[in-house]
Amino acid sequence: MIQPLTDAKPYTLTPGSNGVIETQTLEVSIGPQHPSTHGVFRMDCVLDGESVVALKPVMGYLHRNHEQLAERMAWLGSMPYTDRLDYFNSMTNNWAYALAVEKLAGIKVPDRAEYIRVIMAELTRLLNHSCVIGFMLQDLGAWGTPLLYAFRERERILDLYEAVSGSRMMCNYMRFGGVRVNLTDENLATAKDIATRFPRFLDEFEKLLTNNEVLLARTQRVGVLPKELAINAGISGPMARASGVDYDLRKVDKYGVYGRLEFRVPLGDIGDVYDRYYIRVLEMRESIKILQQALRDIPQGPHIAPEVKLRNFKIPPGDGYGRIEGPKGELGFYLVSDEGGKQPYRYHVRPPSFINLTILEDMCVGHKVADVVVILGSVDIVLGEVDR
Amino acid sequence: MDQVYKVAPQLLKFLSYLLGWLPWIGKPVAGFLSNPPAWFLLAVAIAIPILFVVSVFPGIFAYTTLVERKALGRIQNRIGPNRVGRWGLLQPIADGVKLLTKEDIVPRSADKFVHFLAPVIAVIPSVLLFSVVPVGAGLVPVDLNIGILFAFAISTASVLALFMGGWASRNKFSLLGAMRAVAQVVSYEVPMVLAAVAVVMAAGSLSTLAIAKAQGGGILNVTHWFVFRPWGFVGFILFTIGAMAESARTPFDIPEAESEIIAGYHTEYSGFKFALFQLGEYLASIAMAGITVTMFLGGYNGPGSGPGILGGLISMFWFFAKLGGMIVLTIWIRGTWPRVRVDQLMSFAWKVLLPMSIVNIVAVGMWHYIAIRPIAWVVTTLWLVLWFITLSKLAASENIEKREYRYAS
Amino acid sequence: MGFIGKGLFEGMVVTARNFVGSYFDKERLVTVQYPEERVQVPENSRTFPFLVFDKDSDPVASMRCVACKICEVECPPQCIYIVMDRDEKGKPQQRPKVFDIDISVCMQCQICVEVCPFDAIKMDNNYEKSQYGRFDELVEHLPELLKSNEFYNKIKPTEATAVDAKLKADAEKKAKKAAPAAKPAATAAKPAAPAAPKPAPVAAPTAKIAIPDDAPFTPEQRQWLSGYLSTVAASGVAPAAAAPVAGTPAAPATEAPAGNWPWHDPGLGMQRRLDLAKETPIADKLMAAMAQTDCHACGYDCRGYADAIATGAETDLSLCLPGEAETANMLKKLMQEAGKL
Amino acid sequence: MEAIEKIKEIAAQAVPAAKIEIINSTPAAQQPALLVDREHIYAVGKFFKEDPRFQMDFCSCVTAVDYLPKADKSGCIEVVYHLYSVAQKQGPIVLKVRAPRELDQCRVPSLTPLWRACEFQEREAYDLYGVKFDGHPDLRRILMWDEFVDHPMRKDYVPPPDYEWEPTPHDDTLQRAVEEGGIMPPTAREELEKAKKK
Repeated sequence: MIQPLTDAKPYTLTPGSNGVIETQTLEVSIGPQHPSTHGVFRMDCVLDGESVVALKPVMGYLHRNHEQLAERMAWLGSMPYTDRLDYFNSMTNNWAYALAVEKLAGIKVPDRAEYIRVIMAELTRLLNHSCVIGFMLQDLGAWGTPLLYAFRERERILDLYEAVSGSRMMCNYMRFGGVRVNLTDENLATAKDIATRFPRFLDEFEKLLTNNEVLLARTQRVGVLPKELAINAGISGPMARASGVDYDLRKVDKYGVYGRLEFRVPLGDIGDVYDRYYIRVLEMRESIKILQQALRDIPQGPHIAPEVKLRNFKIPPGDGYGRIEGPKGELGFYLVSDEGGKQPYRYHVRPPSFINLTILEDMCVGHKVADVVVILGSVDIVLGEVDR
Repeated sequence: MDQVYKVAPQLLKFLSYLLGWLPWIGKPVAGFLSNPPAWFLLAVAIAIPILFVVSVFPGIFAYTTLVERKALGRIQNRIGPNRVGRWGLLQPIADGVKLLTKEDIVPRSADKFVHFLAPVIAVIPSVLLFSVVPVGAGLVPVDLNIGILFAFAISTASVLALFMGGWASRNKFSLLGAMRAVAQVVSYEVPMVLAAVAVVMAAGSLSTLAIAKAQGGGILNVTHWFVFRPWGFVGFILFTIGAMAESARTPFDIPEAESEIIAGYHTEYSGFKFALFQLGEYLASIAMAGITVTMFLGGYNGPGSGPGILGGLISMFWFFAKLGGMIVLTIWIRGTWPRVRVDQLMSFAWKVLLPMSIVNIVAVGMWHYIAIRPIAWVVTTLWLVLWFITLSKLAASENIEKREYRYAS
Repeated sequence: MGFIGKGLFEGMVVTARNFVGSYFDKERLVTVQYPEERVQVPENSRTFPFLVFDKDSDPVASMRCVACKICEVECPPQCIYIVMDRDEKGKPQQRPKVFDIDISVCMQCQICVEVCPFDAIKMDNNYEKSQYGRFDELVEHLPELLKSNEFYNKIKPTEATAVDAKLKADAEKKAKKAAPAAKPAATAAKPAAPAAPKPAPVAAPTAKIAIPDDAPFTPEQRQWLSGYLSTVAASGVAPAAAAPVAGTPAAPATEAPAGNWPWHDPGLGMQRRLDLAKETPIADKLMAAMAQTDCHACGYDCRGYADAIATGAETDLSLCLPGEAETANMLKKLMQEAGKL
Repeated sequence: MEAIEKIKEIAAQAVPAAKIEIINSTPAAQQPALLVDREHIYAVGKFFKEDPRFQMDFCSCVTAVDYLPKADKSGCIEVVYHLYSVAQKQGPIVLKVRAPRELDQCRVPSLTPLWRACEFQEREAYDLYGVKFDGHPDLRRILMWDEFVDHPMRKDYVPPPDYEWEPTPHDDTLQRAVEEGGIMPPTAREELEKAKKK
């Protein structure tokens, strides 16, 4: 029955326990089938209106027990599987695994191979960072334009990968003690061409993005990660450096020939999404410098240590941990060899994107649901690596 | 409609002349048409604009999607659709056939009736909007004397459909999208209407035809466009932003933000219902572009436009050219800018657009009362620029900071 | 920092430049219209493996694969399946009867190519392998896998030229090595001389046993005789008797100088080889138990593996892949007999 | 960084009750580890984190290794922590702690209160090895689904019957698919039946 207007009681809001209006929270499962979870990843979000109250990452949809697979085959057999960890950066994954095995077995890598590895790793960093920025902008709703520009440049790098290793993404290029195929002069010329061309692309990219007010408004002071938390939570890579953590394994461990190359490590101060974006741009500029030095200094010589056997490769019993600075962060392999030594007894990957997800909730709570996807995009995950 | 009413007998005569050649029924029909009764003439006069709106604008919609896909492709260094027909010209038809033949999925827990009704309702206000858009000199389906008011009233009604669709789907993402749509449309209505008030003040009428007429004359029928006035320029920008937000175009497409809430209110729609939503959305955005053209870009006015058949055709050309320009602008923006966040959208509407549109109304007042044009130019420009700087400083200080980066030693 | 919106307009300038550029600048429009246009794949490009054969006239007989199963073992996703060909008597034929590659499992890693000591398996660069079925259609069998050496030379000229040169050099080396061994064996050794480690056509190993070329036999008789001899040899029945029947110095083993291993012939049966190595030290006996393909599946050649076992450097007796369980069991037996196990 | 013996000494002084033992890595890797007993791993970890000489503020890698019992020694599950110092750019210090393999006794103290970095990695070790970390704030499965019962990375883990037929020609897979009633292609079924008849 409709009350006559004059008799209608004034509608009062019932205040909740803390004096504000009592509202219900909404539980939303973002993913595993969602356009911007970068694969099959799920976030169980509790929303108050549009604001995030709590968020739990749920993973494992792509879990294929990579580690156990590796424990069933010879040392070399895992090499092509590392390509599939982080399918964007197969070169650095290869390197991390090769480095760990070389560390355990005490293999000395020839100089030329080290330089080739540096070239490949820095190219990988270029393509990863540019594509990550593209993906992040995709999450921001830029309809793929920056992403496709990044893909356009990535094509050149992938073409080089194919010409060198035979495959565009699943390179399977590194071997224990070196690399599988030597670089020809033609390949080096292509790499040089990429190194000279890339800064131009970066300039255009930055013009499109860096000062864009919508991007600034969307990213600044969003998803702030304080420095102490970043260190404590084991965050590594560009994400940690955006928070001001001065920790770059290329400088700290000086693996490969990074000790001989000159480059700087850019650091952010606030640790928000914008810092993570811009640190990646700056890192790409440093990568180009490294690339140019490596291409200039690359010596002649063997591309693989001749004494390393391809088959029946054995490692004395024991364990060891080898790590490199992957584009996404510290990529490490913990390997245990037992008496036989023909295959890993234990093979563990320390995946940067998995551990970088630890503090996802801390970064997201209090922000809007639209920010969650951007923060996730700035973390830079690849589900092949998160789930293994 | 007056124009049509005048032309209709001639059209019918022409038709009867053609039909006269037919044997059997040709003669009596021709006789009827050449001397029609008043009711028939009225019916024809009503039917012609309806047919025009219903046939031309969906066609424009179909090819807008194609142009959008091609242009976005080129902006992104892709080719875009080019498989169906030469240059992909048959792509919209293929899309239509595809959407018609797709399975229509209704979620089990959805409110089926409302779920069905929502896409239908989404189209109606969008089509109604065209009734007050003058497409040529004197050519407007209905010359309402409150045309602008009618347009705002109708365009706001479209949000009802979005909310119905979002609510009836029983999907959390749909609901979020629907809530966003309501909030967005309601907030952007205010600065948009206020930006229109400036034009109404200058033109002295709420009729769209009168507003378009007021912008005629001058050199080549161009110089009197409102966009070439300080207040008109500001009003144009405000109104364009408002129109884009109202029709949920990037960067204000938050009700259907695909990276955040899947597809917003039409997450659970498929097949032809989905197509209807798209149709409604695009028609609304085209209609709002038409109203923008009418209010600020001189409407149908352009070199050579005027009364008469030829002038009318030229004026139609100008109108549709400007409409195309507005559509291309929205596509270009869509290809470039990221999406804003929902709270930023709100604060932008209330903190920047609303004050600016009020300032703009004051500027029109100044323009009106300062009789000497050069002084009016200087004063209004200064007034608007000062306010713009102040407001943008205020807005920027909240969100945007300049950063310096250091390098580890 | 200019006015608000400056960055937005700069961005629009960039996209406009790309829009226009996509019509005029080839660098900006990188799309390749696939079915009509194709990218020239680089020479190194790899997709799925295929098997190389040398002679167009007889692909099966001239294939380089000896069914040593190294690739099957090393293949990380286990997509290769090999069954060694055997004749009616169960004698290994040094070539696969079944060679299946499951291309739905294959991950194109090229490890099979790297580990193959015979340059028998190589990577194709054909990427159009889609099939309508999900199951058997995606398994490639021997006939589809066999591709000629010319094909290999066509798709990968640099790599194939190097491989051909290497094979030729190996063959010459083998021929040189074989030459002194052949001399004491006089005429009999001639058929054994063919240099390549590849198996000759089916009849070859049997004919190789004893019948000299100049023996006065008609072809039919020769065929029957060689069949008989091989049966005798394979079954191990009265090998000593068989040799005199040939009427010629058929037992070069006893006369062979040290360092020449008469049993080092993959065409011989296990029993025959062991008999040839009867009076020799344990290392030679062990060697005779191997499959004699020098495939390096164990990480050594046959001689090296035998020596390694004999000296105790290698304790794993199951490394001889082509010899399958037969060899492993025999090695174990021999080691037990020698009291080393 | 000092030699491992020195580090052990310092740690033993700081946590006198702890039983610390040095475990060597492969000769080339030179990453000897400190094996600490379960009761004192937390105290030792806290010491390394807070001591100004070490400042191990960065816990890089946490994992578990399953050692099956052998003739001469009993099996155990070993949890390995790799600690680095961001502040002093040194490391690693490898801490190891052992727990019995039996599921009900397989417990070690969690180091998540010291390093957030352990949160997901300890969850992973729990999920795949069944190590229960006492004091972990949110010990749930992370990679396997919640209803999964076993711990698949254990060396004695037996995978459940495989009902999924892969188009591999490996006959034992096919045989098993037949026995378990899995999906298989018609041709393969026919062939198998033929083979059985023979």
